[in-house]
Amino acid sequence: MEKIINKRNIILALVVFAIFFPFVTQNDYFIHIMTLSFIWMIGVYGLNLLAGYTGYLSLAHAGFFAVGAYSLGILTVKAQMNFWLAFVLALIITSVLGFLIGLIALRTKEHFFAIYTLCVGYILYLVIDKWDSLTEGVRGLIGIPAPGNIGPISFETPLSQYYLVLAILLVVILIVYRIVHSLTGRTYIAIRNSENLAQTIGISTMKNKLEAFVLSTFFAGLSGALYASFVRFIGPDIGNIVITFDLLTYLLIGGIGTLSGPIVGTVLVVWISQQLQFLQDYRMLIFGPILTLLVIFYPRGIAGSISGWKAKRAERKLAKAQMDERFSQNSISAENQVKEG
Amino acid sequence: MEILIQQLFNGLTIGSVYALVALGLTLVYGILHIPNFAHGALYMMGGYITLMMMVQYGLHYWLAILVSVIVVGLIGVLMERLVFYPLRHAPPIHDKIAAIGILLFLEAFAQYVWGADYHTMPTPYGQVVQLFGLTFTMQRMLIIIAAIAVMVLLFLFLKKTYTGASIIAMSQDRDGANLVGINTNRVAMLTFLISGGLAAIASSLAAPINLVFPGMGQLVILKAFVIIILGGMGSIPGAIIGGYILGFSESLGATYISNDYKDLIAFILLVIILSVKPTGLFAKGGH
Amino acid sequence: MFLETKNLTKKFGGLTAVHNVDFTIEKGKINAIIGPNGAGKSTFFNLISGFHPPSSGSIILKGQDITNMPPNKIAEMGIARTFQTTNLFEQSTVLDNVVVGHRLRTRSNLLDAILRTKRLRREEDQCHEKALEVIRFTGLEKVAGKLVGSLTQEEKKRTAFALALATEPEIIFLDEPAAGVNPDETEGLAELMNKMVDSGITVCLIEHKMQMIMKLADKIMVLNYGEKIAEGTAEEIQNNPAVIKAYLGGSAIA
Amino acid sequence: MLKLQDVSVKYGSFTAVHNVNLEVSPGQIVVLLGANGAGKSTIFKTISGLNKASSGSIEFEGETLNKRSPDKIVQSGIVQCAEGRKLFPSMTVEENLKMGAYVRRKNKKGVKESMKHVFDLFPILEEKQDDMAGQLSGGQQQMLAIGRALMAKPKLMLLDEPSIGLAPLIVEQMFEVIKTINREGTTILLAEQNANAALRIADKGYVFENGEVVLEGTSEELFANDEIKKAYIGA
Amino acid sequence: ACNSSEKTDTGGTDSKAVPGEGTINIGYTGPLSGPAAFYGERTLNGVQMAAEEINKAGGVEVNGKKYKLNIVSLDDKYLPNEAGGNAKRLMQENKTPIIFTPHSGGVAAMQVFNQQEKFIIGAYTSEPKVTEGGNKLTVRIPPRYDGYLEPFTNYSMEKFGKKIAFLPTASQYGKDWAEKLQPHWEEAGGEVVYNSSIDFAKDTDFFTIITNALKEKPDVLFIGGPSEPTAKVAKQARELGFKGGFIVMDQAKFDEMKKVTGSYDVLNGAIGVMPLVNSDSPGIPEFVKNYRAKYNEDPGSEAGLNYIAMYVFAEAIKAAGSVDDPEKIMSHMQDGLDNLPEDKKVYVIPKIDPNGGFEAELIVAAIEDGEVVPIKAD
Ligand SMILES: Nc1ncnc2c1ncn2[C@@H]1O[C@H](COP(=O)(O)OP(=O)(O)OP(=O)(O)O)[C@@H](O)[C@H]1O
Ligand SMILES: Nc1ncnc2c1ncn2[C@@H]1O[C@H](COP(=O)(O)OP(=O)(O)OP(=O)(O)O)[C@@H](O)[C@H]1O
Ligand SMILES: CC(C)C[C@H](N)C(=O)O
Ligand SMILES: [Mg+2]
Ligand SMILES: [Mg+2]
Repeated sequence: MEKIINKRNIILALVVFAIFFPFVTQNDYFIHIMTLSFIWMIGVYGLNLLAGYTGYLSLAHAGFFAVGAYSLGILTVKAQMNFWLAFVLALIITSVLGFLIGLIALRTKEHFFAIYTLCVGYILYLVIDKWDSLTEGVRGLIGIPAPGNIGPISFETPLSQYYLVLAILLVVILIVYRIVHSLTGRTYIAIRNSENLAQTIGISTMKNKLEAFVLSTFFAGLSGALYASFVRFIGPDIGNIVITFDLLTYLLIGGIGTLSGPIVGTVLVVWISQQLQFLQDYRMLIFGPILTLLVIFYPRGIAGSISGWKAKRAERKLAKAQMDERFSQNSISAENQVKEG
Repeated sequence: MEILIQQLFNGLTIGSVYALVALGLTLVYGILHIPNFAHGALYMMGGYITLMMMVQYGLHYWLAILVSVIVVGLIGVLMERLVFYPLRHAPPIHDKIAAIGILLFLEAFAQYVWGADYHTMPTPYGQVVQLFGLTFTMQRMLIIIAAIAVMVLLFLFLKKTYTGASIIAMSQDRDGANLVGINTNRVAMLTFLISGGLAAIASSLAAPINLVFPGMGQLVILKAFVIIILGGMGSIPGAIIGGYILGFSESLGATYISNDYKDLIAFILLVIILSVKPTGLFAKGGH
Repeated sequence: MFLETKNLTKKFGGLTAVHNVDFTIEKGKINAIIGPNGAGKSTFFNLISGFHPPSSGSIILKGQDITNMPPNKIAEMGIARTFQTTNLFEQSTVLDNVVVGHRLRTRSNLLDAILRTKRLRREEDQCHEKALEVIRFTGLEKVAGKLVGSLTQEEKKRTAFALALATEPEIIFLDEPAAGVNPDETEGLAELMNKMVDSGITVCLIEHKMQMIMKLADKIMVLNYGEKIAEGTAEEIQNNPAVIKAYLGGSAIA
Repeated sequence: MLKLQDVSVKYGSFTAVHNVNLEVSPGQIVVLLGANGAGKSTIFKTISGLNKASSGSIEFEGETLNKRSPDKIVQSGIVQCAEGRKLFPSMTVEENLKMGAYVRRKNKKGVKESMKHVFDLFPILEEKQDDMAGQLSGGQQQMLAIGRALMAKPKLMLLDEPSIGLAPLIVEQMFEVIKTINREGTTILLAEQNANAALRIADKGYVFENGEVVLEGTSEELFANDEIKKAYIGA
Repeated sequence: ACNSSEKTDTGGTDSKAVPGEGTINIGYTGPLSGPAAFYGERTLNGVQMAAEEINKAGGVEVNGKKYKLNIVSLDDKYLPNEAGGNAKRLMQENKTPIIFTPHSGGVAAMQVFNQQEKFIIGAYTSEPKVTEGGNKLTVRIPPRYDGYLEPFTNYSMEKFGKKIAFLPTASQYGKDWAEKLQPHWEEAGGEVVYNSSIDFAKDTDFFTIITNALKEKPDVLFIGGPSEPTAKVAKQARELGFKGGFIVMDQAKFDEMKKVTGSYDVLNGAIGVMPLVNSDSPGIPEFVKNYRAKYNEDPGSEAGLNYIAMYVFAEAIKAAGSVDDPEKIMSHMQDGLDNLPEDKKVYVIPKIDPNGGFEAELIVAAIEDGEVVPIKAD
C-alpha cells in the first residue's frame, strides 16, 4: 500500500512540475525544447507499447510519424481543411496504414520484423521524398497552421501549445498505463515472452499483435501531427530512419518495457544533447560513446534499473513475509506482474 | 542489347560491392544475432585508411588495402571486446543501440580527423577498356574479380577449415562451441576481424569509382540489410546472391522501370519476398 | 468418441514423421503414447494442437472437424497442451504465468482496458480466481510468487500443468511431463494426473517412464517410425512382441 | 584424477553449490544423484569452466582448473555432454561430430576412426548423418550429443543426465554404451536421476541436496541405503 | 539545467570583453555533423572569417560605441526542427539579432516565429519561397540562378548541339534548376532527351544512370550538385565515351571539381560559374589569401557569399544605428550594400530586392583547352 501511495506521489509531483515548469523557467527556449520532448515522448510510448510490451521492435516508426505529420500538413496546407478535422483524419490515415502494413509485417518475427519494418520505414520515407506533386518533395511543406482554437482557447502562443501537448501526453500515459495493467497488457506481455506458448493457451497472437501495432502507429502518427503543427514546417527527413533511432535511444536509455522510461529517457537524452552543443561538430564524438556506455552499464535503462533495484529489495522483504500465509488470505496482488518503474 | 549488357556489367560491379559488405554483416549477424548498424562505419573507415595510406604514406594501392584490412579488422575486434562482448547477455535491442552509438562515434571521428568534405581515391587502374562498344574500366573489372576471389576464399575457409567451421558452430550454439573446446572469445574476435576486413576491402575497391566521405557508409549499409534479409540472415550464400540480385535490380530497374524509383524497387522487392516467405530466401532449416 | 484422428499423416520433406494414424481418445481416461525416439509422438501432439498442419487426414473433436484450425482456436475448443521442453514465461512469476492462462475465456478488449470498464474488472478477478484455483490444484502455493526461471524442474512442470489447466480444458496433452524429474517427484506428478482425471479432464500423455505409464494409463498407443504398431491396455502392450522388440527391450520395466 | 575441494558456486547472491568435496579416480564411473535443482548441473558447468567457482579449488591431474577457460579445459581432456545438449542445430550430424573433435583436429585419421566408432555405437546417427541436428527427435539429439563428446576422446567425460527423455530400450543401451566407453579407458562422471540404472554401472556415488553433498559411498553402500532407495530408486 | 542569464559562449570567435565595448552576438545554425557537415562548415567559415576581420579592425561602431561581433554557432544536423530549437536558444541565451542558416528547411522553421521574436534570418538558400512568403526579416544571400540559363544555353547549344540530357543532383535545388532550364532550352530550339536526377546521398555508383542518359546520344549533359560527386559524374561520362559539353549548375565549382578529375581536360566544354579564385571581383585577392591561410584550402562561393553577407550586415547595423532592432537593421540593408568597402567585394551585389533577396552580378566561365575562360553573361 505504502508503495502505491509513493508512486502516486511521484507521478503527481511530476505532473505538478510539468504544469508549473513554464513559470519556473520563463525561458522560451526551454519551453520549446520541453514541448518538443513531450511530442517525442508520445511517439516513444507508441514504440514502447510494441517493442517493450509486445516484443516486436519496429523500425518503421519515423515513417509513421512522418505520415501523421504529412497527412496533417497536406490536409491543412493543400486542402485547406479545418485544423482539427485534418488532425483527426491524420490519425485515422496513419492507423489505417498501420493496420495494412501490420497485417503483412507481423507475419515475420524478431530480427526479420525489425529489418522488414526498417524497409517499410525507408519506403515511406522514399515515397514522401519522391512524390513531389503531393508532398512537395525535398522542398518540404511550409506554413502548416498551429492548432486551431477549441472554443475560446487558442493555441497560437508557445505556452498554450506547451499545455496542449502536455495534456495530450498525459492522456497517452494514462491510456498506456491502463492497457499495461489490464488483461490486454498481460496478453501482450505473454506474446513478448513466448509467442508459441501464448498461442497454445488460446491467445490469438495475430489479433493482439495487430492491435498493439496499430495502437503504436496511432501514437506515432499523433506525435507526428503534433510535431507538424508545432514546428509548422516539415521535410522528408522527419521520416528518416535516424528519427526512429532517436526514438529508440530515448526508450532504451529510459528503460524499455517500463512506464516511466519514455519520459526519463527523452528528457535526459534531449537535455544531454543540448548540453553537448558547445562541442559542435564533435559532439557525436562524445554522445556516441555515452550512448554505448549507458546501454552497457544500464541495460534496463534508468527506470528499469531503479525498479529492478526496488524489486530486489521487495523480493527480500517478500521472502521474509511468508508467501503461503498471504496466499491463504487470497491476497497475492498482481502488483509486480509488470516490471516497470 | 548493348545497353542491356552494359547494365548487366554495371549491376555486376555494384552487386560485388554489396555482396562483400553484406557478407561481413551476415557473418557478424550469425555470431551476435544482431544487425550491426555500425558496419557501414567500418566500411567508411576502410575507405579513409586506404586513402590515407596511399596519399600520406605513399603506399601502393594493394599495400594500402592490406593495411586498411588489418586496421579496420582490428577496429572490429575492438568493437567486439569493448561493446558487444559486455552486451552478450543483453536483449538484442541493446546491441542495436550500442551499435548506433559506435556508428555516431566513428562518423564523428572520421570527420574530426579527415574533415567533412569529399576525397578522391586514386587508383593505378584508371584505364578505360572499350570492347564491342562497351566500356569496362579496369577498376570495375578489378572490383568484380577481386570480390569473387574474396568470396571464394571465404567460402573455402568456412567450409574446409576447422577454424572456419568453428565460426559457424559458434553462431549456432555458443555454449556448445565452448564445450567442444572452441575458444569462443577468439572466434568472436576472428569473426569481427574478418567482417571488418571485408568492409575495408569493399570500400577500398569501390571508393575509386565514388568518393570517400564520412557518410559514405550510409550508401551501402541500408542496402546491405536488405540483402541479408533477402538472403536469410546469417546465410552466407544468401548474402552473396542477395548482393547480386540487388545490384542487378538496381541497374536494370533504373534502365527499364524508373531511375527515380530504383531504390524503391529493391525495397519493394524485399517486402514482397518477405510477405511470401517471412524468413527470407535462403533461411536454413531447423526450428 | 471424444477425440479421434483419422489417417493422420505428417511429412517433413521426404520424411514421414506421422503416418496414417487412427487413434481415439476416450473421455475421462488417461491415454498414453509411447514409442522410440523420433517415432513421431511430439509431432502427433503438434498436429492435434494445431502447431503443424497435417499433410493429410483429419482430427475430430466431439464430432467436429478441427483439422486446420489455428492453435488458439483449438485451445478455445478445450484442448490444452504442454511442451516437451518446458516452455514457460521465464521472466514472470508463477502466478502471472498462470493468470494469462484464463485469458481465452474472457472477452474484454482494448477499449475495456482503456476505459477500465466493469467487464474488465470482473474478468480480471475471474482470471485471478482461476489462477489461484489451479495453483492450489497443482500444489504450487509456496512458489506462486517466484519467478519461473528460478524454479526446480518439477515445479516448472507443475506450473506448465497449471497454465494448461487455467484454460479450462476438457482434454490436456502432456509431452513427457516427468522427464528430468526424479522418481519421488514423478509419483507426485502421477497423482496430479489422476486428480485431473477425477475432476473430469481427459489426459493424454507421452512418456518414456514405463513404470509410471503402466501404472497410470488406461489405454496406450505405441508409435514406431510414425506408424501405430500397437494399441491397448498396459498389460496388452507389455506383452506385445512387436512393442518389446521396437521399444521396451529385454528387461521390460526398468 | 579430478578433485574438488570446498567448491562453492553462486548465481548472483544465490549459492547454488556449497562447499562441495568430490573425488574421481582414473577409470572410475562416479555418479552424482540428487533431486532437481540440487546443483548437479552447476557442478558440471563449473568443472567445464562455464561457471566460475566463487571459492574452493578444482584440480585435474594435479593442476588447478579454476582459472582455465572452457576451451583449455576441453584440451586438457575433460569433455562435457551437457544438459540441453547444446548441439549445432543447423549443422549436419556429421559436421556436429566433426566439431566434437575440434581439439584433435590435427589428427585427421583419428577423427575418422572416432567417427566410425560413434556410428558403431549409434547406428541411427549414421543413417541420419546428412540431416540437420535440429531436425532430429529428442532422443536422437541426445545420442548425437554423447557421440559428439566422444569425438574428443576425453580422459574424463561429464555426462549430465544422458537418459533424459530417452526410450527405455535406448536408456538401457545408453548405459551399456557408457560402460563400454568406460571400459575403453574413459573415466566418467555422471549426473542422473535414474539412480537405479546409474548405480548399477557406477563405482561410487555422491548424493546432493540443496547444493551440498549429503551422502557419499560406493554403489553398494548407496544401494543398500534405505533413504536412497526411497527417494531415488522408487519402491 | 543551464543558467540562461550567463552568456554561454558556444564556440566560435573569442571576443574578450574590453570595458567600454559591447558585444553583438550573431547566431548560426547549420549542419556541422552528419553528411552535410562539409557544406555547413564552409558557410560558417565565411561568417566566422568576416567577423574576425571586423573585430580585428576595431569592431562595429554604433552611436560612438564599439561592438565586437561574437559568432555563436549551433549544429542542427540539417534538420528544420533542430534549427528552430537552436534559433529559440540563440534568441533566449544570446539575444542574436541575426541568425544565419544554410538550408531552406531551417529557414522555413524559423520563419514561423522570427517576426514575433524579432531576428533576421541570414538565409543562405536559393529556395525562392523563403523570400516570397512576405516574411519581413529574411535576407536571401545567394543569387537567383535564372540569369545563368541564357549564357549557358547559348554557349552549349552553339558549340555542341541541341540534344541535352539532365543529370543534376536530386536536391530541390537541382530540381528547380532543371525545371527552369528545360523550357529555356526547348524555347531555344533544343530537345531534352533524358531527364532524371542523381541522389548523391543514396547512389553508390553513377555508371548505371549515365549509361542510360548516354543511350539517348545527347550533345550536352546538365550536371550539378556538390562539386566532388558532380566531377565524378563528368569523369564517368567521359569514361563511357561521352564527347559533348557540360552545363554545370552553380552549386558545383570548377576548381573543386578539378581536384577530383585531376585536370581541367576532362571538363573541356563545360560551362558554369566562375570559380571564386579565378574571378576578378575587387575583394578576391585579399579574401582568397586570407582564407587559404586560415583554412588551408581555396574558398568557394559558400564561404564567399556568407563572408560578404556578414560584412553587409555589419554595415547595415552601423547605418541603422542600432544593434538590437532587427527591423531597423533590415530597413538599412541597402545602405549596408552601398557602404561595403570596395576591398571586401568578393561578389558585386548592387541591390537587395524588396523581398529581401540579394541581386548579385553573375560571372560565368567555361573550360576550353584545359583553361578557365570567362564568358560574357549579358
Ligand atoms: N520441424 C521438423 N522438420 C523436419 N523434421 C522434423 C521436424 N520435427 C520433427 N521432425 C522429425 O520427425 C521425426 C519425429 O520426431 P518427434 O519429435 O515427433 O519424435 P518423438 O517421438 O517425440 O521423439 P522423442 O521421444 O525423442 O522426443 C524425427 O525423425 C524428427 O527428426
Ligand atoms: N543461471 C542460473 N541463474 C540462477 N540460478 C540458477 C541458474 N542455473 C541454475 N540455478 C539454480 O541453481 C540451483 C541448482 O541448479 P542445477 O541446474 O545445478 O540443478 P540440477 O541438480 O542439475 O537439477 P536438474 O536435475 O533439474 O538438472 C537451482 O536452484 C537452480 O534454480
Ligand atoms: C547551393 C545553395 C545556394 C543551395 C542550398 N544548398 C539550399 O539549401 O538551397
Ligand atoms: Mg518428443
Ligand atoms: Mg541439471
